[in-house]
Amino acid sequence: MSLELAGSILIDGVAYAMVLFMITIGLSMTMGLMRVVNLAHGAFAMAGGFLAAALPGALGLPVWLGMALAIVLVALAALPIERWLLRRFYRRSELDQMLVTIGIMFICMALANIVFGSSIKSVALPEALQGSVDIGYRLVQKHRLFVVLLGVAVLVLLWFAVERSDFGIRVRAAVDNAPTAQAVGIDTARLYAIAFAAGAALAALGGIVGAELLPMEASYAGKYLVTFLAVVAVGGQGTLAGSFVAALLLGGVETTMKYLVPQLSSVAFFLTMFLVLLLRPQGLFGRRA
Amino acid sequence: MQAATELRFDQVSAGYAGARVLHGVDFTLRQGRKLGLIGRNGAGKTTTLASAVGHAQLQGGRVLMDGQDVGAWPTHARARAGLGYVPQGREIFPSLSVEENLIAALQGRPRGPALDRVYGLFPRLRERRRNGGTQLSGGEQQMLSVARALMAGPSLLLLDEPLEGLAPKVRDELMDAISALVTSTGVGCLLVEQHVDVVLDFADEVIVLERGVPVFHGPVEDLRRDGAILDRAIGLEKV
Amino acid sequence: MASIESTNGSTPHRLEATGLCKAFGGLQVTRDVSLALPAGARTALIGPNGAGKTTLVNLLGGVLRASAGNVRLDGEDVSEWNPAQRARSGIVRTFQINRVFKELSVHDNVRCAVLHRHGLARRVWLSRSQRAQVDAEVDEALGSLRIQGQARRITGQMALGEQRLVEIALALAMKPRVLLLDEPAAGVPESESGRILEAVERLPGDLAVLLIEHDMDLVFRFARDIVVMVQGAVFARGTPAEIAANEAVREIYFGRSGHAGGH
Amino acid sequence: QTVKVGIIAPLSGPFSSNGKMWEATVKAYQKIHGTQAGGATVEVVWKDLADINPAQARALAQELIVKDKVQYLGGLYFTPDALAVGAIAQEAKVPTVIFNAATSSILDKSDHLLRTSYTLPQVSVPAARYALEQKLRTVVTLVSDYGPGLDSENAFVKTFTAGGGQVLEQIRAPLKTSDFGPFMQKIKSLKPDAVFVFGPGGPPTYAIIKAYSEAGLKQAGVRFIGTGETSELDLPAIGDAALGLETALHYSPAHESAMNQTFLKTSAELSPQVVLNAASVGAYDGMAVIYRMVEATKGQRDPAKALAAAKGWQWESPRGPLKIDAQSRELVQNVYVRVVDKDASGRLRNREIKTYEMQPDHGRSTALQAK
Amino acid sequence: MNTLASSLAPDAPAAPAARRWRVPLLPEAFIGLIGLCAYWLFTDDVGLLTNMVIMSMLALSLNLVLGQAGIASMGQAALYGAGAYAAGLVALHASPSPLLGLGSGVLAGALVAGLSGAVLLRAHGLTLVMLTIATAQLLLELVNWRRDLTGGDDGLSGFSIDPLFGVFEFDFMGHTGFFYALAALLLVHAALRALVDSPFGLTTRAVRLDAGRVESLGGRVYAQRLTVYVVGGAVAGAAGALSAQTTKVASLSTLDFHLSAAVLIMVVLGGTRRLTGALLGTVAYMLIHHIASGLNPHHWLLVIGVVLVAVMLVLPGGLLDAWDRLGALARRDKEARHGEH
Ligand SMILES: Nc1ncnc2c1ncn2[C@@H]1O[C@H](COP(=O)(O)OP(=O)(O)OP(=O)(O)O)[C@@H](O)[C@H]1O
Ligand SMILES: Nc1ncnc2c1ncn2[C@@H]1O[C@H](COP(=O)(O)OP(=O)(O)OP(=O)(O)O)[C@@H](O)[C@H]1O
Ligand SMILES: [Mg+2]
Ligand SMILES: [Mg+2]
Repeated sequence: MSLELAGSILIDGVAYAMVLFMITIGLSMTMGLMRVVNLAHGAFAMAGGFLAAALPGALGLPVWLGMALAIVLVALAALPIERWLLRRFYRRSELDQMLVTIGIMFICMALANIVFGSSIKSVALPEALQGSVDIGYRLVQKHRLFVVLLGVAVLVLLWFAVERSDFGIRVRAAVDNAPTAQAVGIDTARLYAIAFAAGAALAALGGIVGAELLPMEASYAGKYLVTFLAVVAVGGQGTLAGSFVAALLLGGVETTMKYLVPQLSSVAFFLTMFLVLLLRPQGLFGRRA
Repeated sequence: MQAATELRFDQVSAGYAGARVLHGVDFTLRQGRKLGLIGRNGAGKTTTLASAVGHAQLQGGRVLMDGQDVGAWPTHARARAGLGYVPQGREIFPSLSVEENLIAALQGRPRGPALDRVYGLFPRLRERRRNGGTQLSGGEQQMLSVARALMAGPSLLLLDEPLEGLAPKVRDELMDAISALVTSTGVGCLLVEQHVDVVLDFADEVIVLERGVPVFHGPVEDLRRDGAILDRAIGLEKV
Repeated sequence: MASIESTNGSTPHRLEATGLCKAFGGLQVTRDVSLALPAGARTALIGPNGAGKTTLVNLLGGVLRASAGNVRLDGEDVSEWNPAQRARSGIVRTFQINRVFKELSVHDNVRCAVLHRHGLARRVWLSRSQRAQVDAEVDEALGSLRIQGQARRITGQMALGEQRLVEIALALAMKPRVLLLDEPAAGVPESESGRILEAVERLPGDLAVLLIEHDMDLVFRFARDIVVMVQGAVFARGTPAEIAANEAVREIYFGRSGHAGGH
Repeated sequence: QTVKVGIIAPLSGPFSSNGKMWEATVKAYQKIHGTQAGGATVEVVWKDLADINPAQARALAQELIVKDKVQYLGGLYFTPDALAVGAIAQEAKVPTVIFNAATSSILDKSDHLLRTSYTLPQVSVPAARYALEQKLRTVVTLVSDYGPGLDSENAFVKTFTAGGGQVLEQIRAPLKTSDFGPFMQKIKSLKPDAVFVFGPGGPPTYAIIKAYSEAGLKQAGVRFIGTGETSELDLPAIGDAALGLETALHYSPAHESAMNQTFLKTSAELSPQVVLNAASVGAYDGMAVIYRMVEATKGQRDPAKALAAAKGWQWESPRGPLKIDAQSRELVQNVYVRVVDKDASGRLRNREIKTYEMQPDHGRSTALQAK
Repeated sequence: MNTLASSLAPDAPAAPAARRWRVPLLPEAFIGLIGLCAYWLFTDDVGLLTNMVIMSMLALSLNLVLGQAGIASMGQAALYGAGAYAAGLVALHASPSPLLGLGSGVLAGALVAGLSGAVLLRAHGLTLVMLTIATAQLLLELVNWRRDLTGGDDGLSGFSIDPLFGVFEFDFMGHTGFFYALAALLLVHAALRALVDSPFGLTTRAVRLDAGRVESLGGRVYAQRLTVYVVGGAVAGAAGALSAQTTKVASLSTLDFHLSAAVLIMVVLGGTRRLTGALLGTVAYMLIHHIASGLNPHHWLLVIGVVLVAVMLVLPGGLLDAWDRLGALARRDKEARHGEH
C-alpha cells in the first residue's frame, strides 16, 4: 500500500468517523445516562438538518445563525415530547421504548415528507467552511477538519458536564430508580427534560454538521438508524470515549475497505460490529451490566 | 426552604391503583419525637410511609406538613422540605458508586461536610466508597441507604426496616446514632421495624397496624402493659 | 456434636470447602476459608456486615469461582461446576435479596423449582401422574410455609415479607441435600420467622443446612454449631454456648445486646 | 363503459417523489388526451408500494385484477416488483406496462409485459460511444453494486473497450454507501480521462456528485459521464457542483419540442408542486400505450388483440419519436447526451447536446434477433 | 360462577389445582372461523389475506422468541428469508412439491437460528438486538453476493409449485395459497400454544424473568434460550417458505431490516404476553396499512406512527390489553345481569 493511499485512508476515515461520532454522541448519552433506547434520535438530527437548510433562506439569516436557531428549535421541540410521552417510558422495557420512539420517528419522517418532500435538501455551509485545503497530493475539505475539531470539543465539554459534575450522577440516579431519587430530593422531571433536550440538541448539531456526508432527506431518520446504533453498541452505551473510539473503528474499517475492496465495505462494517460485540458484549468501553 | 417541623396524617386512606391498603390512619410526627410503627407482613406499614413521601396513591384524608396540605406535592418537594426516607429494601442506585449514591442526595449542598458526617457514622462506607452501590454486602447497603437519607440533613426521618440485615452490634450502633440524632438535632423519627423489642426500646409512641387499620396508638408504656394487643396484632408469643 | 473441623476421615462430609480464597480487585473478601458440613449439619454462619458471608455462599453455590481452594460434595470435587450443575446435585441456596419470578404466580414459582428438580422443566408434555406428582410437591412446599392460601397471587404484588416466604419455598421445593440460607428471615417479623425454621426442621434429617442470620434468637434456636467470620476469614467456631461465651466475638459482633446462648 | 387501469407506484416512503411525479403525469396525459379512448372511459386506480417488496406487489396486482377488475396494469418502479407482477400478469393475461423498472431481463419473464422507460444498456452504450467520440481513452467505472448498476457497467465496458478504450478499474459501491469520498480519491489517483457513473436516484447520486466535485476531479480534468444521475429532483440540492456533468438518457424536461412544452405546461398547471424528471415520460408514454390498446380493443377485454396493437406501434412523444419493437416488445427511442447548465432564469437543467437516434435496447432485442 | 368466569379470563394466572377441562382446539377453531369469515367477506382481497396469514405466522415466531423467552430480536427476517430462499431453491432445482418446499423452509429457518443463535444468544439487551440486526444484514449481503444462485436483488423467481395434493392449483386467484397458509398457521398456533402451556413454556418465562434464578434451580438457561430460538426459527422459516410459494418470488426484501422492524412492531403492538397478541398485532398493522394507504397513500407512515405511539401510551400491554379489558367488561356485565335474576 502506498503512503499516499494510507494517508488518504487515514484522512477520510477520521473525517467520516467524526461525523458518525457527532451524530451518535447524543444518542449514546441518552441511552447511557437516561437509559432510554431513543430510536427517534435520527429524527432529531434530521429535524436539525432540515431546519438548518430551510431557515437561513426563509428568514434571511446568516447561515451559522440559522444553524444555531435550528439547534435551539429542536431542543425546544424535544421538551414536550419528553414531558408528555417519553417520561412514561423510562421505567418500561427497552422494547416499549424502542417501539414508541420508532413511532415518533415515523411521524417525523412523514412530516418531513409532507413539508420538505422526498428529495434531498442540502445544508448550506458558512463561507468559512467552504472549499478545501490542499495538502500536497490531495484536497481535504475544510468542513471535515472543522467537524474533527468540533467533535473533540464536544467530547471534552460533555466529559466535564457529565462525568465531572453532580448532574450526571443525579440523572443516573433518577433513571435507576425514579421514586427513590425523588425521595432523596431530586427533581426528576426537570432533570429528564434538561438531559433529553440536551441530547436532542446534540443530535441536531450532529445532523447539521454531518449533512455533507449523510444528506438530508425525509427517510434519513430510519435509513441511518442501524449505523448510529452500531456505533453506540460497539462503543458501549453512555460512554463518551466509547462512542469516539467506536466511530473511529467502524468509520475506519468501512473507509479502508472502500479503498481496498469496495464491494465488501458494508459487509466489513457489520462484521466488525459483530465480532466486537461477541468479544465484548458490553461494548469497547462499556461497564459490565 | 424552611425545614418542616411536623408531619400529620389526617384520616389517611391510601393504596395502589385499584387497591386500598390503608383505612383512616391518623398520627402526628413532630420534631424531636420518636414514633414506632409495627404490624404483621402486609399490614400496610410501608404503604403508610409511602403515602407520606408521595409514592402511594392518596385515596382519602390529608397529609399535612406544618399545617400545609402536601397531598398534591411532588415527592422531591416533600424531600426538600425536610422529609428524609429510608425505603424498605434499601433501593440503592445500582449504576452509581457508594459515594455517588450519597452525592445524588445532596440537594445542592456542599459535598465535603455532609460526606464527612455520614462517613463518621458509617466508617465502613468510607472504605468502600468507590465500590458499585449494589456490590456492597447486604448490611453495607442498608448503611448506605440510611446514610443517603441523612445527606441533606432532614428534619423528619422515615425509616422502613432500617435494621434488616445489620449485624447486632451495628444495629445497636445505628439505633444509638439515631437516638442521638433525635436529641442533638431534634429531628423527628418514624421507625418501622419487625423487631418489636427495638421499637419498644426506641419509641415514645407506637402505632399498631392491622390490615391497614390502626388498632393501637399511644405511649409505649400502655402497649407494654397491654400485651393482649401486641399478641393479637402481631401474633407475638412473648414480649 | 457434629464436627465442623475439616476432617480427612473415611466418610466424606456432605459438603466440604477447603482453603477458599476470593478477591474483588484488591479487596480480599474470602481468606483461606475451610468449612465442613456433615449430613444433618445445622450450622450458623455469623459475622459483621461485609465479613464475606454472602460471598462464601456464592462460592459454595458456584455463582463465584474461588481463586484458590475447592468445594466437595459427598467427596466429589465440584469446584469447576457451574451453579446449575451444583443445584442439580443438591446444593441449593436462597438469596439475601429476594429473587423470585415476580410476574409469575406463587404456585408457578414453586412449580418451576419442582419441575427442575425432577428434570421435567423442558418437557413439552407431562403425563397425568407426573402432573399430579408435581402439583402435590408444590402444595407440600407451600404448605410447609403455610402460604397455600397465596398460591394464585402474582408474587411481585405481595408485600416484601410475603415474597420472602416464596423465596424460601423455592429452595425447599428443590428438596436439597445441602441448603444454604442467606438471611432467610430478613424482613419477616419475629412471629413468622418461626415458620421458616419449622419448615427447615421438617426436611429430612440428613440434610446439611448452613444458615446466615443476624437475628440471634433465630441463630441460637437453630444452630448446633456456629462459625464466625470476620474480614473474610474464619474467626471462631464452636457450639452456641462456646460462641456466646466468647468475649472476642461479643466485642466484634454481638455488641451490648449480646447473647448468652439465647434467652 | 369504463376501462380500469391499475397503477402500482411508490406513493409514500423514500421514493414518493417519483410516485407523485407519475400521478402528475398521468393527470396531465388525461387532461391532454381526455379520458375517453375507443368509446370507453379510462379510469385509473392507484396502489401504493413504497419500497421493494415483491410479495406485496403481487398482492396488490392480484387485488387490482380480481377486485377492481382492471384490464391493464401499469407503474412498477423496481425490478423485483415488476418481476413478481410479471408472473401474475401472465397467468391472468393482463397486459402490463412498466413505467420505470429498467433491468433488461424483465420482459423475458412474461409476454404480457411492455416497457415505456428504458433499459440500462440502451443508455449506457450511447454513453460509451460518446466517450469514445470525445477521445476519452481511459475510464474508471463506478456503479452501485446491484442489478441495474451491473447492467450498465457491463454494457458500458463492453462498448468502450470494443471501441479501443481502456477501463482502468471497475468499482462497485455497496448500495447503502453514503460517503463516496474514498472512491473519488482512488479514482483521482488512477488519473483516468473520465469516470462512468451509475447510481440509483436520490441520496447516492447526490453524494456521488458532491464527492466528485469535492475531490477536485473536475479540476483535475476527469470528465463525468453518467446516465440518470443529474435528476431534476436532486439538482437544486446538488447546486453548482453539477455544472458541466454529462449524461446520456432518454429524456430531459429541457427537450425542445412543442409536444414537450404542452406536456410540461399542463403538468405545471395541474400539479404546480411536482418536479418532473426523466421518469415522468415513462408514465406519460405508458398511458399512451394503454390508450392505444384500449382503442384497439374498443374497451373490450382482449389481451391478445391489445398486445398486437401495441407491438410495432410508432408514435411521437414529448421525448421524441418512439417505437415498440414488434418482436422484443422493447422501446426503441432517441438517447440524448445532456450537459448540466443554467437556463435563462438561472435554474439548473440538463441541456441536450447530442442525439443518438432510435436506439434499440442493446440487450434482449439484439440477442433475440441473433437467435 | 366466579371461578368459571375467571377461568375464561385470558391471562388468568395458571391455577393448576383448579384447572378445569378445556375444549382442546378452541382457539384454533376460533381463528380458523375468523379466517373463513374473512375469506367469505373479502374474497377479492385474498392476496392481502394470504399475506396477513403469513405475516401472522412470522409474528407468532417472534412472539415466542420475544414475548416468552425475552430474546429481543430485530433480525427475525434472517430466519424468514432463509425459509423463503430455501423453498424457492428447492422448487427451482429439486422438486416443485409444496410440502417439500415448506419442509425445507422449516429446516432452513431452524438451521440459521441454531447457527446464529449459538453465537448471539450469549448477549443481552441492546447488544443482542444489534447482533440480530448484523446477522440478518450479513445474510442479506451473502445472498446478494451469490447472485448466480439467488438472483441477487432481482430476486429468485421463475419456479413453479405443484398443485397441493395434486389437486389444488396455486393460481393467480390465490385461493389455494390462502387455505394452504391458513392451515399451516392453525397447525403452528396449536403447536406453539401447547408449547407455551407446557413446563417448557413455564421455564421459558422464568428464564426471561430471572435467568440467574433459574440457574440456581439447576436450569440450563442457554440451552433453553437456544431451543426456543430454534423453534422460532423453524416457524419463521415456514412463514418464509409460504411466502415464496404463494408469491413465486423470494427476494432480498424477505431479509431486509425493514421487515424485521415491521414484525417487531406488529408483535409489540399486539402485546407480547400471549400468542394471541401476535395475531392481533399483525391484523391491526396490516389493516391500518391497507386502509391508510388506500385513503391517502402519501401518509400512511404518519398514521402508523400515531397509532403506535397511542397504543404504547394507552395500552401498555398492547392490543391484548384492550381485548382483555373488553373481556372483563363483558364478564362484569354478564355477572350483573345474572345477579338480577
Ligand atoms: N405496588 C403494589 N401494588 C399493589 N398492592 C401492593 C403494592 N405494594 C404492596 N401492596 C399490597 O399492600 C399491602 C400492604 O403492603 P405493605 O408493603 O404496606 O405492607 P408492610 O406492612 O410494609 O409489610 P412488610 O412487613 O412485609 O414490609 C399488601 O397486601 C401488599 O400486597
Ligand atoms: N462484586 C463485588 N465487587 C466488589 N466488592 C464486592 C463484591 N461483592 C461483595 N463485595 C464486597 O465484599 C465484602 C463482603 O461482602 P459479602 O456480601 O460477602 O458480606 P456479608 O458477610 O454477606 O455481609 P452482610 O452481613 O452485610 O450481608 C463487602 O465488603 C462487599 O463490599
Ligand atoms: Mg414493608
Ligand atoms: Mg450477606
